[in-house]
Amino acid sequence: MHDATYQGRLHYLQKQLMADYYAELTASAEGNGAPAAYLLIGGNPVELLRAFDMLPVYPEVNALQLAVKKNSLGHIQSAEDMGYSTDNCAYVKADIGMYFAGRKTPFATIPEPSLLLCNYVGCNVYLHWFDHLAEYTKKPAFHLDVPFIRTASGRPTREDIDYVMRQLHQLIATCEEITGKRLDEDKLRRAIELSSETGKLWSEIKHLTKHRPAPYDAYFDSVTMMAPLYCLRGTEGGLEFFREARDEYARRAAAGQGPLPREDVRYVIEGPPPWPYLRVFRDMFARWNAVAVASTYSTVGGLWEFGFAHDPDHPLESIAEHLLSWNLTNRNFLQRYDQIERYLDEWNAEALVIHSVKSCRLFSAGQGDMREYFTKRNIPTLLVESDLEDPRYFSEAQMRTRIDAFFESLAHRKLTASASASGDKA
Amino acid sequence: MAIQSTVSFEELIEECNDAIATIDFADAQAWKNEGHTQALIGCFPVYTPVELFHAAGALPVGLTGAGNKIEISHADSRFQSFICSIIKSTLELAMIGNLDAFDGFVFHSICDPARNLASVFARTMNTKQVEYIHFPQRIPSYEAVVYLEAEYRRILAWACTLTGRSVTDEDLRRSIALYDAVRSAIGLLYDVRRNEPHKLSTLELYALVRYGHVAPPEKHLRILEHALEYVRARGGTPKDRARVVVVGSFCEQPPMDLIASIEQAGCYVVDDDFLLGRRFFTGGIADTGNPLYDLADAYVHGSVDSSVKHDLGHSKALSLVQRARDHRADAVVVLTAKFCEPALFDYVLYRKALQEAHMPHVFLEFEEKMWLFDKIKTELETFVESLLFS
Amino acid sequence: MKFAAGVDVGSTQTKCVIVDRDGQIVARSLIETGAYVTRAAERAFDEALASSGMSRDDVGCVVGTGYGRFRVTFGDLQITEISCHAKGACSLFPGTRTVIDIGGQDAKGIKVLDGEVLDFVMNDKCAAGTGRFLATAAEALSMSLGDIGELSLQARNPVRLSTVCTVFVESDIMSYLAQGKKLPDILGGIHSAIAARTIALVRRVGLEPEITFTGGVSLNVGMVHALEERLGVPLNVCADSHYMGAIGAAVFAMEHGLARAQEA
Amino acid sequence: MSLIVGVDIGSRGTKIALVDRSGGLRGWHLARTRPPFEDLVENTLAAALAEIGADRSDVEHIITTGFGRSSYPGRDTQVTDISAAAFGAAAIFPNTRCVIDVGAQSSRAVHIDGGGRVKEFKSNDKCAAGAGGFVERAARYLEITLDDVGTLSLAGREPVTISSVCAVLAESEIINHVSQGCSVENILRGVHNSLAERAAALLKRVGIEEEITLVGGMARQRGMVQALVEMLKLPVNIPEVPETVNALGAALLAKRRLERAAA
Ligand SMILES: Nc1ncnc2c1ncn2[C@@H]1O[C@H](COP(=O)(O)OP(=O)(O)O)[C@@H](O)[C@H]1O
Ligand SMILES: Nc1ncnc2c1ncn2[C@@H]1O[C@H](COP(=O)(O)OP(=O)(O)O)[C@@H](O)[C@H]1O
Ligand code: SF4
Ligand code: SF4
Ligand code: SF4
Repeated sequence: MHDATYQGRLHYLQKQLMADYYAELTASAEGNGAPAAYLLIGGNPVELLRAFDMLPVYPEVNALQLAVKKNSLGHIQSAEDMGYSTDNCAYVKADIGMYFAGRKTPFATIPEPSLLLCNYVGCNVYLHWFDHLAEYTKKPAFHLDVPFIRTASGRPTREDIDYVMRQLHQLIATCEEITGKRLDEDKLRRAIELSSETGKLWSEIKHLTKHRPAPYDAYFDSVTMMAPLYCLRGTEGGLEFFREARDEYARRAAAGQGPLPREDVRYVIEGPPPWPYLRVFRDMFARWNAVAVASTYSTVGGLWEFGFAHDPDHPLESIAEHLLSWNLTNRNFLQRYDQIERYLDEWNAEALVIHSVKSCRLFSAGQGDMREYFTKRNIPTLLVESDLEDPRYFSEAQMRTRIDAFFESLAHRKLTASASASGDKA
Repeated sequence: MAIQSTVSFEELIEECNDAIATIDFADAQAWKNEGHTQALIGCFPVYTPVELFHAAGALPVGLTGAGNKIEISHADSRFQSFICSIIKSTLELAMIGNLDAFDGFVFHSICDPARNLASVFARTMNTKQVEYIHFPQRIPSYEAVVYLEAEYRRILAWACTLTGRSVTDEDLRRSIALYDAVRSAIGLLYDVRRNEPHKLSTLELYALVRYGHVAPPEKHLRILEHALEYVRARGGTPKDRARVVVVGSFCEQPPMDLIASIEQAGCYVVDDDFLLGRRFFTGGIADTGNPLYDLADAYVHGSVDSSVKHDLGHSKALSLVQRARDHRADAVVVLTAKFCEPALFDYVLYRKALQEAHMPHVFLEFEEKMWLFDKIKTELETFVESLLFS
Repeated sequence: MKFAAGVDVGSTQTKCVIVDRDGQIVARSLIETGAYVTRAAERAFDEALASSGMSRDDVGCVVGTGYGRFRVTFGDLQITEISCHAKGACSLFPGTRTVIDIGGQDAKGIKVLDGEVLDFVMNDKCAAGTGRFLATAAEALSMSLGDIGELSLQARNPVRLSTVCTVFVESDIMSYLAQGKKLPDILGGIHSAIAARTIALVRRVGLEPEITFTGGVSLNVGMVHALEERLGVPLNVCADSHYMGAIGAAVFAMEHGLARAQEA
Repeated sequence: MSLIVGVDIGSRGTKIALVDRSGGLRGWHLARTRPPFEDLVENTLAAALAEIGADRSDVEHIITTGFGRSSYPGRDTQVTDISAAAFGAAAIFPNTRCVIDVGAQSSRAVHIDGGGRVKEFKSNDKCAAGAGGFVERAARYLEITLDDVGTLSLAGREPVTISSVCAVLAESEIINHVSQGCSVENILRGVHNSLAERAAALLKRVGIEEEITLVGGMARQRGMVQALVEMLKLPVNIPEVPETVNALGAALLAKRRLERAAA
């Protein structure tokens, strides 16, 4: 087995950018920075905050960082001591535990919020999370209610759009009140322009994995790009990063370089990663030279690869559109099946891996049905369970057995298929 | 059920119990076959606008899980072990054919599993007749009412396609008035519980309310009115028991035996949120000339608290404390369905508020499919022992 | 190469099987795994060799499987128990479409065709409803594993178990005994609860006949009966069902050894 | 002699405590729980009485507790084991505010007020390895007696980690540790640490307040006590016969009730 290190140039660039971002958070926490607005990843309307020079803080990003840094369990447990259940989403528990532990993390001090913007995009837990933060912080909170996609057309209704637009105007008024500034329309337009460019680059990057071999892993490497996509979208620095990323991966694609020495299996993966064991998990796939060519998780904050881009001429409308339809979390479960099907077809993948996480019912509730759906369509499908934040739910040996068995059978099937195709000499 | 004055209260309750024990919905089917209604619409718990369906000529039937009456053997391959029971039992009922007589189903944005269930249900049952209501969470606000009115209009149109009818404002007003009457009768029964709990046991009340999930509202109303007469005439004096408010069971329902054991442990349940679905308005529904608007407004501005409704300006925890005080309760029992995230989240804030208010409380988890109650009974008994300690 | 061996290091028991070129079993051994996994694998292998008077040199290729497969240090290859049970089941019962394997700590369902795994499921991080559960139940009743299966066949009104959690089976049994329930009925309840759970699990891969029942629990007649009753079809079971993982591993080992020889 | 009998029918052991009218503990007896419960209680009671030279006619009142509390028809009253543990612990250590009861299959933490009244409590979930049965199996597996577990564990300087919440799967972890050459001492200390951690977690959920008393059979294991003390960074009271505390508490509760009723 080769020793995979996976660390490319881009990873270091990302680390730098994120370190700068975290320095901003710490500065804000220490009272020398921009006012912080907490918001959620699902369809995040970060551009609006940029127009007010507010610093976006994503509790989800902080929570996952805690998990990656193996720092989540203590916070989860102290939240459980407060009465949170083992069955509550562990992102919330880690965040609240961290909040009461003084908001200090190995990567930044998280500032108190000046605004709690709950963009309720699909996930119901969001509402509870921000209700609780509002109760603990006593800071102004805003529930931005985004109707779920539920119609046969798969599109929001006229009334849905009106409803969200009305709320965006109210949100602007709230931000004006908090920052004491009027909305600067030019700034908003500029942020939307930057977002639009970033989104287009991100979409290009995603289509690059259609190459064989894929130039990067659309799960394990995509997550590296996701933090900048949320934390830095709408800034020059963010855009620059995505330009670099596109160039680098385009170069690799042209040179026929992939993330692993060989690409034996192309698969699509559904569900968030097990952050506390990301590296171990990655190795389990690398061992089989299996590369993810597409992932649903990388579309929670926005789904750009199917044609969406923010429109600088209609800033608010395009924010509403992004919130309502162009992200994974606000789309219904069957739309997710369609999304996966497109990946399987257009990205030429041969298998589906479902990583079912206990914390996140938005993602996982019903994945058994998804498994059944794709199995019936003769797509080899593997379902494995663990968690995205709580290290107690990761059982390495069991996980390994399942993944090994899955790729074993896949390899065996290919072997017999090619043997019978070549007339079976044995 | 024809109600004659000769029917005793016990028989009345027994009939309710028989009706709600069904997991094959035979009564509802018969009601449809006899031509009393054009369609059966299955309603997943909490906040269903039943008035719309009734006005459209359909019978809204509550999908309240299957208790411990079936073995889940298909649905748990679709939903994982950490998903609450009602999600699986509802799907199981569908997969084994017990919901075949239904013409449509409606789910709501109450939680993530319920939301995904709507999709899985539609796919598994191969039916397009699954609707989903997104209940607004920007509460209270005018735009939420406007939005919800439109949502109700959409849902009403769907119901009309199922029944082949068209609906006038007058139809809607009639249905609203009917359900309002049902709700106010239920409210009066709850008043009896609060003021003279010895006259009506929690299980009796539960049966009377739940009957409305499987029976037409016209029938339900008659039963409730009869029950009220009986109950008011009952004698006796209250026993020395702990008065408790039970919260947390608004969606998945605890087994009846468990509800009974709360009383057996020595409590009077003076208020609860069982079966919240059909009694979620705090008052009657106004008539401003636009019934859909009125219904939407009643949800946004005049509906009771639950773990699946969010209003930043209003603390559910503080109002729980207030409610307990208003009911002269000695304690609060937080009784939540296992894996029910909304209820589990709320518990944390309840706990904090109850502690600060020095209101004793106990937290218990159940599953509808339980049938051994050793642990939970021990916990309940201990709690009551501690309440009655001195 | 004349012989190949499979060593299945299970959580409870370690099994070794040696096959000849026709896939016929020429030796088998079974020992408790215990704490020293590598040693258990070695011992199982040595016992199998000894029982047929062979030496290690007679065996051209060894495949390790089971949860301790990476500890079979003398093995040429490791293959998961899922692939091996499928392979073994298809080699003994070529018509097999579904494999149900209940071992000491887990239960699996495998959908197969001609020895090829098409799909599989395993229970997750929970020993409920496995061989261990039955062992604990037997222990609580001071009975042997064989007897509980036999006795369960006499159940008239099997009890309904609240959980098949291995940790709590003991107190559940006590509760039922305290309620005056009959032993066969309690055992019947236990077996039927595990059967229900297993079938619900295996249904995820489909339950197409023929169904082959493998793993240590397939030796339990009560389990076989309970599964057959619920499935309404007979199961393929034989005296070697317990060795299925090792058999599959040995067959793989033979294929692998032969292929290697051809390449060379 | 007028005796009040506390009977604790636990999932593994049945314990009897005999208390006289002044509240003094006159005798106690332990037996392995085995149905039928009626015979079990009668026999254990007879043995307890015989030990102190009393007979059945001295028995004034029988109160049951434990999971089998409703299964003995001869009882006069019953009380849950949580209430009984709280009251018993408070009787022995009057300044007790928190009680941890770790039995064979269950563990629970109780927060009480000055009078032994339960304020808040929490039991382990169904799915947990936080109880003594797990230690018993580990001991059997490691081929040592239960009596030695505590001392051996005390000597464990580099405890292993046991992370599984399931007792059965935790056993596999133990097997793993053995095979990696870890010493029995370190493994047992690891087991105790994991039990103590779970007990401490329960305790945190009901709110920690001094003094803390550990009751139930696990309190006999010194390694467990040590692990708990280290985990909590607080001293822990240990009753002399920890497994009889619930029986004693039940008897004392009954006595108190009788006195109240008489008053
Ligand atoms: N003779 C027997 N009769 C009934 N059950 C048995 C017998 N022998 C073993 N078992 C069961 O089989 C289980 C071990 O199965 P096995 O497939 O070897 O598991 P693993 O591979 O996990 O070690 C034991 O837990 C026991 O319950
Ligand atoms: N003499 C002893 N030495 C060490 N540990 C013991 C001893 N006796 C009992 N234990 C431990 O205590 C547990 C039983 O505790 P107990 O309180 O009697 O349980 P229960 O009330 O649930 O039956 C056993 O599982 C064992 O681990
Ligand atoms: S439930 Fe899922 S989407 Fe929601 S907060 Fe938790 S991890 Fe995020
Ligand atoms: S019981 Fe709770 S989690 Fe389950 S469907 Fe109802 S609200 Fe959702
Ligand atoms: S304790 Fe019981 S339910 Fe929990 S994982 Fe272990 S066997 Fe399963």
